[in-house]
Amino acid sequence: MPFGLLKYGLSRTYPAKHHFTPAKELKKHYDVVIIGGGGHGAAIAYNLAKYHGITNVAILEKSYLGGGNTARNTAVIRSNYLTEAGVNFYSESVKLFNNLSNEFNYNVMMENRGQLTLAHSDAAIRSFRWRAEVNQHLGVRSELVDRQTIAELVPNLNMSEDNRFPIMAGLWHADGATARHDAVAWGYAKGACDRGVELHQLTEVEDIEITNGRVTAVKTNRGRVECGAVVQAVAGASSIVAKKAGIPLPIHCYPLQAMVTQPYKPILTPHVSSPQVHVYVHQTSRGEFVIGGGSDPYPLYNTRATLDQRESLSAAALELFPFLSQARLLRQWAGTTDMTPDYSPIMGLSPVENYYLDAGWGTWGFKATPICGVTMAELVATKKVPDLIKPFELERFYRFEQINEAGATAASH
Amino acid sequence: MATLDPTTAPRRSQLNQRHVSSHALFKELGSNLVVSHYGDNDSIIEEHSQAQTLAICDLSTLPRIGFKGAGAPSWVEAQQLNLPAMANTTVLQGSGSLVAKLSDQEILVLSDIFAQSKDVFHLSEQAKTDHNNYDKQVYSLPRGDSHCWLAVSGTLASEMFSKICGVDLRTHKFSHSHIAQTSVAKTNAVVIRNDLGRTPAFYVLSDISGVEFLWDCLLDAMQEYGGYAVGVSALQRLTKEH
Amino acid sequence: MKLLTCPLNGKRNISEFTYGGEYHAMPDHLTSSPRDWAEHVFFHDNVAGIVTEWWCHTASSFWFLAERNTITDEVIRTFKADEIYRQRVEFTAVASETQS
Amino acid sequence: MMSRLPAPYGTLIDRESTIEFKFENKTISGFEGDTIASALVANKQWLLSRSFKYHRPRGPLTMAGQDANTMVQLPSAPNALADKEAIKEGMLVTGQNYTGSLEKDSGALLGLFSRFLPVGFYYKAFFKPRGMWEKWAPLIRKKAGLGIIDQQLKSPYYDKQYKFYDVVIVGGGPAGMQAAIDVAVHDCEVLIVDENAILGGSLNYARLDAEGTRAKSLRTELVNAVEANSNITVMTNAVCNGWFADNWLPIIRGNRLYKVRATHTILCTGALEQPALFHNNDLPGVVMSSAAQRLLHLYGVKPGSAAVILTGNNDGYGTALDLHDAGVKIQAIVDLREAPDYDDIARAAVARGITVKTGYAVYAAHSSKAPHITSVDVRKIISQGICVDDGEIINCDLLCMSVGYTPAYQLACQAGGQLSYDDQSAMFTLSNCPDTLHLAGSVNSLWQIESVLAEATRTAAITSNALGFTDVVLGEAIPKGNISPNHPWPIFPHPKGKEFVDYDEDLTIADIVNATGDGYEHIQLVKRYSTCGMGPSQGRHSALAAARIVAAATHRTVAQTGVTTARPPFSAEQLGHSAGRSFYPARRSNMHYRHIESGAEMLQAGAWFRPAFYKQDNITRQDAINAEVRNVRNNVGLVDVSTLGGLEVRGPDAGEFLNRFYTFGFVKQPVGRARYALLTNEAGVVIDDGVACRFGDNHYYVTATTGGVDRVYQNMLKWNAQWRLDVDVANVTSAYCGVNIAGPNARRVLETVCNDVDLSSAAFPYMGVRIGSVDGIPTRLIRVGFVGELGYEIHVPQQYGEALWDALIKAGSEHSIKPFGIEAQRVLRLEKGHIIIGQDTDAMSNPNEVQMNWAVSKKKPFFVGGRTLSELEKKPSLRSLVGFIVNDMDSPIPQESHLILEGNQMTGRVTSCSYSPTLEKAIGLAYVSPSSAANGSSIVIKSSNGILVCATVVGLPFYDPNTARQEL
Repeated sequence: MPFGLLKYGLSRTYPAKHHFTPAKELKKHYDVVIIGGGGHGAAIAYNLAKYHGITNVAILEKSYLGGGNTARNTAVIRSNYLTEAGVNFYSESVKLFNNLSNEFNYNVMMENRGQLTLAHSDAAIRSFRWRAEVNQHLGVRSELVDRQTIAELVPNLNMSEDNRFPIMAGLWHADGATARHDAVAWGYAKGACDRGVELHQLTEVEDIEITNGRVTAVKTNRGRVECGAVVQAVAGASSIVAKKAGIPLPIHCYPLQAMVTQPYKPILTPHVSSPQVHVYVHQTSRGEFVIGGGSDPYPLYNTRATLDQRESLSAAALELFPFLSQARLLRQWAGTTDMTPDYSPIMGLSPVENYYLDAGWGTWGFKATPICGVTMAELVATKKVPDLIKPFELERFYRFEQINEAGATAASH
Repeated sequence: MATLDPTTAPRRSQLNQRHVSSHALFKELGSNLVVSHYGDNDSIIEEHSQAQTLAICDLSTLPRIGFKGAGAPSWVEAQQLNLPAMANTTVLQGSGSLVAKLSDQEILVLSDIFAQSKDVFHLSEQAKTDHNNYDKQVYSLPRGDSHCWLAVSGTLASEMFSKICGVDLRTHKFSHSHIAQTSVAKTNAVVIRNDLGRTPAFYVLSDISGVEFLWDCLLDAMQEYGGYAVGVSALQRLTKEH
Repeated sequence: MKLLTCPLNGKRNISEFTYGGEYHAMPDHLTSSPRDWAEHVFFHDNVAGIVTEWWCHTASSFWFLAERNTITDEVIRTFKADEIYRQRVEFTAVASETQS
Repeated sequence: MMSRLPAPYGTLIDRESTIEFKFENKTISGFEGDTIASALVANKQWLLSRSFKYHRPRGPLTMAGQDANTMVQLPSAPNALADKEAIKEGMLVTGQNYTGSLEKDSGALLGLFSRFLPVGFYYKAFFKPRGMWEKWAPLIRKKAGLGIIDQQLKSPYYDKQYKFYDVVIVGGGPAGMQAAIDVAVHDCEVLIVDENAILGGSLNYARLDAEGTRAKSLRTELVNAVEANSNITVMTNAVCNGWFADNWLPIIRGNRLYKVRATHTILCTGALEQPALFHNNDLPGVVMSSAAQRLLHLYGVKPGSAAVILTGNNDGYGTALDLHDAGVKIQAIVDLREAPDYDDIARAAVARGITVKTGYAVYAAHSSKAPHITSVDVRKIISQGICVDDGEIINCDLLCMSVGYTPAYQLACQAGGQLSYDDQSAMFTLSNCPDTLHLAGSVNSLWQIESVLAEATRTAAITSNALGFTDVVLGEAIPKGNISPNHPWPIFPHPKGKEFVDYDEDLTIADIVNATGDGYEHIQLVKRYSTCGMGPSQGRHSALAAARIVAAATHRTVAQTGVTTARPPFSAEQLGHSAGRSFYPARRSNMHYRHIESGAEMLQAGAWFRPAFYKQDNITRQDAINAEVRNVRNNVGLVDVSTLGGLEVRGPDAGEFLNRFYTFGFVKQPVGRARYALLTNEAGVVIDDGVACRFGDNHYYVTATTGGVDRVYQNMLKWNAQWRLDVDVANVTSAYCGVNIAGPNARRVLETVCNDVDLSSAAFPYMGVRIGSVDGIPTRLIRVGFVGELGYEIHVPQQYGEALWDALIKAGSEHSIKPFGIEAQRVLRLEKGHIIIGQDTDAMSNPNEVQMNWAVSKKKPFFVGGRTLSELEKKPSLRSLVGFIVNDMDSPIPQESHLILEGNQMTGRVTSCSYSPTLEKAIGLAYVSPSSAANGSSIVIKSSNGILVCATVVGLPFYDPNTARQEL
């Protein structure tokens, strides 16, 4: 039995230590204020404290730690993107993920189960080959596989030629993985708090003060706080917060729904997705099947679930795995995604001095958490934009340049 | 009745393959071949009574035409046709043809199911001469080819529709001569309540290229009520009942 | 599922409609600054609250506008486009600098 | 043998018809109307399954299908609820989640280590040293999950149906029936939905009076009134599984999902009885009071011979009376209340001389011969949750818990209702429901039958007013009784733990406390960290206790602590229900079956089916395609282009409209001519193309890509809703079937069937368009075609398609006409250097990059995308689409999407590539860096397996550069 169990099981005085900042008053001044206590915010704080010695940092979270999209995403980790910028960025993230548990001394339950994306048309095969070629060239394990290989990877997948959309090929991404999403946020927050960062939950930023183009303070429901720099990491509310700083964003917020079945004995190892029928399916380590797909058809700041989405996700899932028809749906939920015109994030400098953006996370935010922490912290600490995130700057849209990521994201979170 | 071969006719319903394989016998209405009934001649009686409870019939080869544009309503009226007052309603013409108003600027004209009315023919001829120049804001629409024309008849028709259409088509909520432009089995469709004699009936006009899919969906939906495909002869009999 | 009232076809399930994006007036395509034009092309107000937006009733291809609350998803009203677009839009001749 | 009580016990069972089934290979016999659980309990088989984490033995808890303890395995339906699933003859049932046998589960050893498995232990263990987790994860996974999915299952037939009602009432208990009766006096359609087999709700098993007669008589009265009213429809065995916007209600019955639209919804969903927390509160034989009453009254099952009642209210006394009446010995009523405020029922129980111990708690339950309760340890309560050190052991084989309720809040919360804790009544209450959603009965915290009925009547009046039937002036809301059935603290920690807060997840009091101790204080964090409430019963029986414990542990009131969100569905539903029939429309050309007859292999383009190529005996796919290509080049070929989009653009402003919409100029386009039309979006990205055929001054017929036309059409309408031009746009894609007849013999073939159009090159030149007829069929003739030969596109009304095909094949027979498919067309197009939108362009391509500036007019006042393009022109272009020829014929032919490399830098990719049977070379299109875009530049392609292939950039087209052949 692992040491950890003995230690905690036998410990008389439980718990060993509080993981996070206990409730306390806000200070008058912080060197860095991070708006948003999700995975990204916590990761940025962690990196500031651990690698840049910046510990006078406050994470301001309007609700509870990791309660936004960190809690709602379906925990898919992958780097099989389409552009050089995207692939380099996400593959760094995957590398960091692999060492996260030991970095934290906290198990985030990373599992490398691989990801299979299905092609049902020539067009899909072409775009998958494109991704595979780019990925391989950049050292990411990703390949176009034929029906036979698919049948070996997922023996219970419905490969019938009579399907309305027969499976023609697939994109196999061996680096594809999953982790306990909450644990990632908790691990970063715990590590940050251990190093003096303050996590303030139920603390909402109501206004942002700018003097001569430079951010100087934030007003919260718990009082005013002066700050040297601000990072906003509030996927799902990016436009709302940025607006307080007078910054317009090329973002539209759409709900993204997902659902989960009751737990069953494990029968599916990799993550399987089909952009054609708009669904992805994987089985968690608890045995539940997580089913997700495309975003809602219209923008909304609301995490209600719809029957429509439940119906189409179920129908699509059964196209791939007909035998799941008697599996029981347990829970359906939604998150709010920042959709950008080029399916890529918006990171780095903003028109306001010392105000940094970590936004536009669409459906690809969780998998970027570790690398966001590293790069955004470096930016805040050095005021130099790391090469890895240079392509994602807001300014690209003013140059009428986009990142060619469309197609690498649809229904394959 | 002489057996007519649909595979040599100039205009062919996309469903002919299915009709032929279910032993359809065709008859000529105007210049068009339509399924008279399936199997042997006795089946007409059986199909007639089936049509009173629940049946589907392919009328796609029968004449129909549409007109669009600000000038369309007045022009159609100028052709001696009565227009419905409200959008999404129909008016039955003396000739037997049916005039449907899909919007303030869009008209659809369906032949009667005996193809006796010549309205559609006259309208299309007149349209050719009147506005080949399109300066009177009347634009003809080739509804005879863009849309299939299916009839679903019988007392159980609306119950069947409630399995594949989200609009409340129950007879006491969706009365005779009303139109719903909506979605049937995830396919865009114009659904027209047009009773045949005493029997409640609906016309479904939908993208003609998807008619095989829609046909199969309707048959699947009517299975539990014992509904099936009948020929036009059965429907023609319905119109004689008052 | 939500109901949406189409000015032509009446109350229908929202799945019968296609969302057509935020309504906002196009800046002058000749005189507006590149930054303003970029914001017109790529940016969104993305308001949390009441927005005016385009919707199309798919089956009848009828475009109209709706005022909707993006927090509660409540539709305040729907109306025909000619309430805003009253007459024919003209575009002035090309100014010399964009001729190239 | 069966322990059944005589009628009137057992309302649901038919003693005349016996049903036999197997549980764990033992033959069990029950009656028609029995659930698996009731039949098993009748046969003294309480143990049904093993728990999720510690494999604890578990039996029925609620008998209402609301808990996970009764989840059993059916051959093709795992996690079936034994207390909901009706028995069927020969049914095979087994327990779940055990290794070895259900009775002796070796997995249960985990329980012994439970003290070593504290809350959140996964986060604290298994990962050191680095790489350990990879070894642990699979082992842990093996233990995960409950039921076993039958991977061979052929999905049954599920379908859906829409329904419409003025009022839908969820729950057919006293409140539901009363509300229905009162609303239905008006002329409206009312639906009552109830998940049970019969109407009545609690009236079917609860005790309303000392005599035990009121419930039955009231039920009969209400049911008769409901059945007598033709405005009321009743659906039993039907569960309303969620609430969605605008009263959109999914109701499941059998294999059908009803999607019901209600104008108003009245929730009469009742309340869920809650467990007490003490050591071993999960032993089989420990049940909710209501479960014991259900067993008695619904199934005629005597749940035990000696019972102890643990109660915190008067309802427990009713249960005692019921059991006593049924001949069960009541060992004791253990009442948590120091000084209970008795009602008639309680007094009646006392009057019967039943031992009552007030101010006492059941501190622990024990089982000598596992796995069933054999005794309880009853102790005097000192203070909240604390008992004296030694207690009295009372033997029993049944323990009924009656310590409080939680409203069945799920639907109300999904509708936006607020669930908040009232510290005074120690109960969750609902508020802030939407205007069209109403509550009545115990879901609204009313407990006395009189007030329940009165409130139902009042709610009915509110609804009738809202529907415009009445204008009743409403009096005061019905006061909630001052006696709450909820005991504030039925929670008794034990040094040995095992006081289960969450049965599904095997979580004890310590787990919840420790979660807060770790710093996870927000109720949502407690849930996520401990997994409390995440199991199959979704917190139905844990939310209340968890909230109380977290509140105490974090020194907050329960009200401040709050609860977690209730998500749909209400009860776990089969995926088949929400999936239903699958509707994926398929589109076919009128010539479809001609292709099939000619051996076409079909491919899908969006919803369309198109011939990829025509199979030929004993030659390969590639050879067949090449043969099709050669036949077009040398003789004549025929391809079905019906899927091509077609748009009629008509009216005085037709030309102006196209000028604004497409990049090219169309106003001056001569009548009788076609012109290429390129479409960009506002970002300047190429999104579609086609040809605009001008048939009259005010009439253009514009083609669009198969996949793009619907979007193009919608965009056209949207733009003109703003421009208000005098033009009409109609999508006639399906109205026309089309073929392209191409090849040196094309004219000869056409001449034989078309005699009303002068086909001579002079009279009908390349890019000309004509109206005419082919074999008597009215046609639109367009002299285009992207294959680079003399060719005509022939568009005819859809239903003439097959006839046209037949006529041309016949006419072409002596000119060696052969059909060709998409694959050959792609090669032919490529040889001619024509790009395919979507294949040679991507989400970023602008006209300049794809060398299409010639199709962009600079002289127009405005066109969509124009301003952005002029901005892009100010910047250096980043890439160019060029044609290339592979240098060495022996090197592998690159595939589409293979990369272009400069050194190790990716500078582009191949978008189209193929062997050209005509040029006998491998040719293609590729994006390359502007620096290597010039003709003659050499490029390097990283082809399959990393083999580098050298190619040379050449001008387009590859074939017939001066287009002599197509202008023949």
